Amino acid sequence: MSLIFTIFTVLTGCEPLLVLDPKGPQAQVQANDIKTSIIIMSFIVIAVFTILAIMLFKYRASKQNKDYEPPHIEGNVWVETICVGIPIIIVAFLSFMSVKSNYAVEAAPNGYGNKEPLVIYAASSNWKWHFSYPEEKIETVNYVYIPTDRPVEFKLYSYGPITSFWIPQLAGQKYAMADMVNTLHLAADVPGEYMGRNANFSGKGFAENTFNVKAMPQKEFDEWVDEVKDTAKPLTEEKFTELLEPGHLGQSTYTGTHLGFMPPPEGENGGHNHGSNGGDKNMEQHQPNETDSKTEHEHH
Amino acid sequence: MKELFPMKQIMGFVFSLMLTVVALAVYFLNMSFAMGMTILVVTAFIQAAVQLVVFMHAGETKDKGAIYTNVYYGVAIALVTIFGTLLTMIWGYN
Amino acid sequence: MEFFERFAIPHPSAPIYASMVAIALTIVAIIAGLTYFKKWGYLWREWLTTVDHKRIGIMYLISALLMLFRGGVDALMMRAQLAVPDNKLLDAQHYNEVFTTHGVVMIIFMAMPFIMALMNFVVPLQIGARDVAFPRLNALSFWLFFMGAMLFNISFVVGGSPDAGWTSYFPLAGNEFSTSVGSNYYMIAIQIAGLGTLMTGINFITTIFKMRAPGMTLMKMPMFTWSALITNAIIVFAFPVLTVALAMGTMDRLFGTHFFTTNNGGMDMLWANLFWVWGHPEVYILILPAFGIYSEVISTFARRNLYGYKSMVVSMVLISFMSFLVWVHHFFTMGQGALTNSIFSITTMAIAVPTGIKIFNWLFTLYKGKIEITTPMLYALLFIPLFTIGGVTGVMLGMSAADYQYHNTMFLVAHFHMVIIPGVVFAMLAGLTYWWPKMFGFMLNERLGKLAAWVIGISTLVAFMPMFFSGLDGQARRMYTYSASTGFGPLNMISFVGAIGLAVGFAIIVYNVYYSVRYASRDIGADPWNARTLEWATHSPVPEYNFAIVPHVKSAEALWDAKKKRHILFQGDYEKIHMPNNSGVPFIMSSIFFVWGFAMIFSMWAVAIIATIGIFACMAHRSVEIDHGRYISVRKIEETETKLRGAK
Amino acid sequence: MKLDHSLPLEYRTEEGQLKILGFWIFLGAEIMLFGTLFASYFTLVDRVGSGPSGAEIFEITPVLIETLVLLTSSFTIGLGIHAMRLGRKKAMLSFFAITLLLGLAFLGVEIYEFVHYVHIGAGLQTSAFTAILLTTLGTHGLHVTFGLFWGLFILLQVKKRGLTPETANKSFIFSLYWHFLDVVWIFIFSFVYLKGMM
Repeated sequence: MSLIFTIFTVLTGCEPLLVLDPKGPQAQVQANDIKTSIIIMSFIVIAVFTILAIMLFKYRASKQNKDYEPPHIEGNVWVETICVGIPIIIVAFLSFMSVKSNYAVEAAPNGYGNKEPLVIYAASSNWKWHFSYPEEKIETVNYVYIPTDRPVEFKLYSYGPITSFWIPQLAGQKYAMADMVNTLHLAADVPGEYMGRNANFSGKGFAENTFNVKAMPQKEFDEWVDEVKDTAKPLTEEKFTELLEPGHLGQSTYTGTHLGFMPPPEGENGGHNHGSNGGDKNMEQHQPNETDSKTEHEHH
Repeated sequence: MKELFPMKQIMGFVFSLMLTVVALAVYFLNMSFAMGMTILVVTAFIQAAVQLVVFMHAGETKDKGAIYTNVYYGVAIALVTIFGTLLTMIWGYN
Repeated sequence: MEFFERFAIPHPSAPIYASMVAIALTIVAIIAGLTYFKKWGYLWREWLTTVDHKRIGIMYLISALLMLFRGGVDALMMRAQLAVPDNKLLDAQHYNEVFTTHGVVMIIFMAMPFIMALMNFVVPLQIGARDVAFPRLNALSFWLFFMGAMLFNISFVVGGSPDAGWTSYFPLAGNEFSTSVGSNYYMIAIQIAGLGTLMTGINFITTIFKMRAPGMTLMKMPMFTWSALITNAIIVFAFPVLTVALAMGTMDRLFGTHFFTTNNGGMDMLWANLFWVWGHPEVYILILPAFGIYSEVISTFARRNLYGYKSMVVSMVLISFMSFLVWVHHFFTMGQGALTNSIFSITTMAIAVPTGIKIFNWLFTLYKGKIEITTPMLYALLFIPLFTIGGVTGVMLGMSAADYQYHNTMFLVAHFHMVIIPGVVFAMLAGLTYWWPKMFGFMLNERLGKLAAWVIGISTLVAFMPMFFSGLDGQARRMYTYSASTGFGPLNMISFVGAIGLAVGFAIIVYNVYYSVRYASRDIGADPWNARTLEWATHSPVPEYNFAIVPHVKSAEALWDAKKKRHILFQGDYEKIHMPNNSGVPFIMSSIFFVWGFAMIFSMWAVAIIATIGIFACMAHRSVEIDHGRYISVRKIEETETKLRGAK
Repeated sequence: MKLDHSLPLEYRTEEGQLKILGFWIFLGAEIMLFGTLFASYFTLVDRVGSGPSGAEIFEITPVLIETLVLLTSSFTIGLGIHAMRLGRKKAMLSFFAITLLLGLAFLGVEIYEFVHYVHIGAGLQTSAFTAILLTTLGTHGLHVTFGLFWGLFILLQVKKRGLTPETANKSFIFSLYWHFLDVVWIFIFSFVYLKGMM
């Protein structure tokens, strides 16, 4: 197993595999889980391969006496207890690890707990990503800038099919859906550019449904925000409706966000558990300046 | 002559009418959600058991093991599906 | 003209037109051939109306192999498209249709009938029964499956194929984002085939519970029969979920309801939930009969009894229940929170324990054996290591936090192919080779068979191992193309080579069938493998009544003990045998179902209503019909037995 | 054909026993079918979109009538099977006929209820809640409708052919089906209506 592993790592061009080259605490938790489980699983694979090899080597018909009659063996309590016991111990250990990691990836990144998180709404439409910064009051399409050393909360939802928001080097994926908002916690330790994409099949333009992530120090980030505010055009409702049209777009930047005129499906606008508001109605409701107060009653 | 009279069936019918009346209490009386659901769960499952044993003769042949296993298994998996679905579709998000 | 426009293909291309012509020519050729050789009567009497479990099994087998070819071509097209970056062989729409049909065809119309084929042929023989409990229902099951499969397969020449993936997630598969009739085909065709499967489930549970030979208690059943019993129990409780989900999806698409839409309270997540409540048990429906086959094959060719029979049974019962407790691991990333994910993460990994028991039991069955490597055994021995790789990666996927990184990637694709191909496909090929002499009275060539097994085994590794790595490198599944800068190119090229290898392997099997039909010896006796269970105690090929005298059984390895301990299987004299009559109703009723399905897909309500009435008319006919079957006389049995013994 | 005279008529042939067990297993599948419908119902019950909620449209009177009618029909078919086992063909036929009439009455009230729902703006296409409500009730209603035709066919067969192992077997299986529909209704009554009106 590890031999095959090396061969393939060489084949992929010596670059470490994205998922195993984490640049943030959440992806780090996941990469650790993956590496640990690969090691444990390699032992099982090696054990099975070894037993199989020994059996085939020793008990081939060609190695046996012609009159040899294999015995009747019902089973052995001790052997079977071991064969149940060891897997149970392994599964128990992995379960423990899994549960711990679950709570880690579903909370603010480890070590960043005391810092104020940056909230970014990430909405997908066929086949684009719209990033809204409610506090900074700016919006981008198909790219997102984040500060390093600060927790980021992505609020995910979709104008269309289920999509999955994924930045392999920063955090695992989570679904973006039409009638509810999901929260993905992450943080970037190192400045750099990262690949992000929709991982869940969403139709014709799925393959190109990607976005760029750039992590930079807080100071640079603030400069970028100021620059956008100075130079970018405002995002009007007509413009946003135009952006939602199915198709691919390049990257673009706007001042203001769509959250005012098209509130995300959360809180009282959510379809989830709050049946009285359908998605269609959401799109017609005009509720400006509510985004800040709304972050309080979200689903976690 | 004794078996001519369908005692078992009549008892079953009266019992199921009584259970229906008890269940109706949740409509006519004011009570908490938990209390109401408890009453409904209890009465519904007893009613189902009455039908199964009294009217459907589930236990009368040597296949009763298979029949009861089948019913219990079906009910168990149906409950797993219902509560699992509620857990993943609703409760998990609160 | 407007009426006919809806049947047009929304995205036509040269290969599709070529397929249309090929399909038309094949149909003409079949009709002409049957007429010229005057075989219509033979076809009707011996096959279309048959209720014999052995013939139904063979018809399932032929359908499964045809569908394997169809799904295999889809797979080759996909791997060819992805072999190099920025390939233009298929466009996005075609690629989407191809992977959707590949998934549906392989799971529902290839693996399922393959299992049904072997269960139908083998189970009644293994328990010493004359037929299944409800022979006519069995025929109906087959024809419903067959018509469902045909309905699904005409989608690519009439109206367009489904393109929302085999999981067909809403709202992508709903009216809002999928305007062709493709997803209607998905909903209706699988519904029809699923009804057939559900009936099979009921039929086989009853058969196994009530029709075992005298002396065969539950704990003396051969392992394949045990696996069939458990599988059918899962079918009975899992398929109704699919029925409901598909019905709700159909209503959304045809009647404008809001179950899974994005407005008026619709909930897209519920489809995913219901789909996988069925979908995960479905995985075990596929894998358990495969485990049964491996148990038979390994114990036969290790020349030893199966190690840990009881723990094998217990682990299967556990798996059958646990398979209903893990479905959420298919969408850990949906946002249901750490607690829910933790619960299902633990149940998912726990199911690896009973599966592990089975692997170790097979390994210990080899212990102190006298291992003979025949083609079926070679598949079993290749299965153990390859399936272990697939299985342990499954445990890795069960760790929900890590799953956030595996989900929707090629890692997942690699995992389930490494489970399904060694687990199910190898088992089917092993079972096919193993029971082939019982079905057709001659053996497949061993040299060609082993060559094919090696080619398929190695190609599986070559095709799917690279995907683990491209997945961890960020390649999402279902992408029709990728740019060179991603660096996925070399890995996908290796996969393509593996896919070609698999195609070569299957071609060798086809050639092997041809070669063996022509040259193999017909003088093989009833028990060419020196096997252990009851099906080998009757003649090859099997007479219509299976056993002239009902066998009396004392152990799980009835034939072996008859050979070694001189147990007497067949006591007493011939008696007249009661057999069911053939019936055309299953075929006719299923054909009406086909018309009904087609009418529903294209919203032709008048036709659909007439077809519905037709279906109920068939049921009414069945209700009032008097049919007590027929008897085979003692003289006829004697004649048949003498003839078959003479052939030895 | 083997006849075992120690058993009730419907179990006397081997084929009859197979059919009864097979039908029980079919009922296992039906439990799961309705279980799935209930799972979907509970998931979608609060998702009323712009339409009404259950509390707004449910009325106790028709529901009570339906419940009593169906419970009574379950009782009468039980009496029918009791009569059949005593070999009283006439009594059995009357009880079966009463059962079917009660079934028809149930269906009549249910159709009235459906028409009423559509009339007050709770149609199939209104919201996820109305869709799953009408689907769950409708699935049960279709089962009852199917049962009426099936029961009628069996009634006619018993009348024409008398009580034979076959007809007794068919009647017994039909009674299982009918009781099962009653059980399903009890759950609909409790967890759709009463819970909705609580």
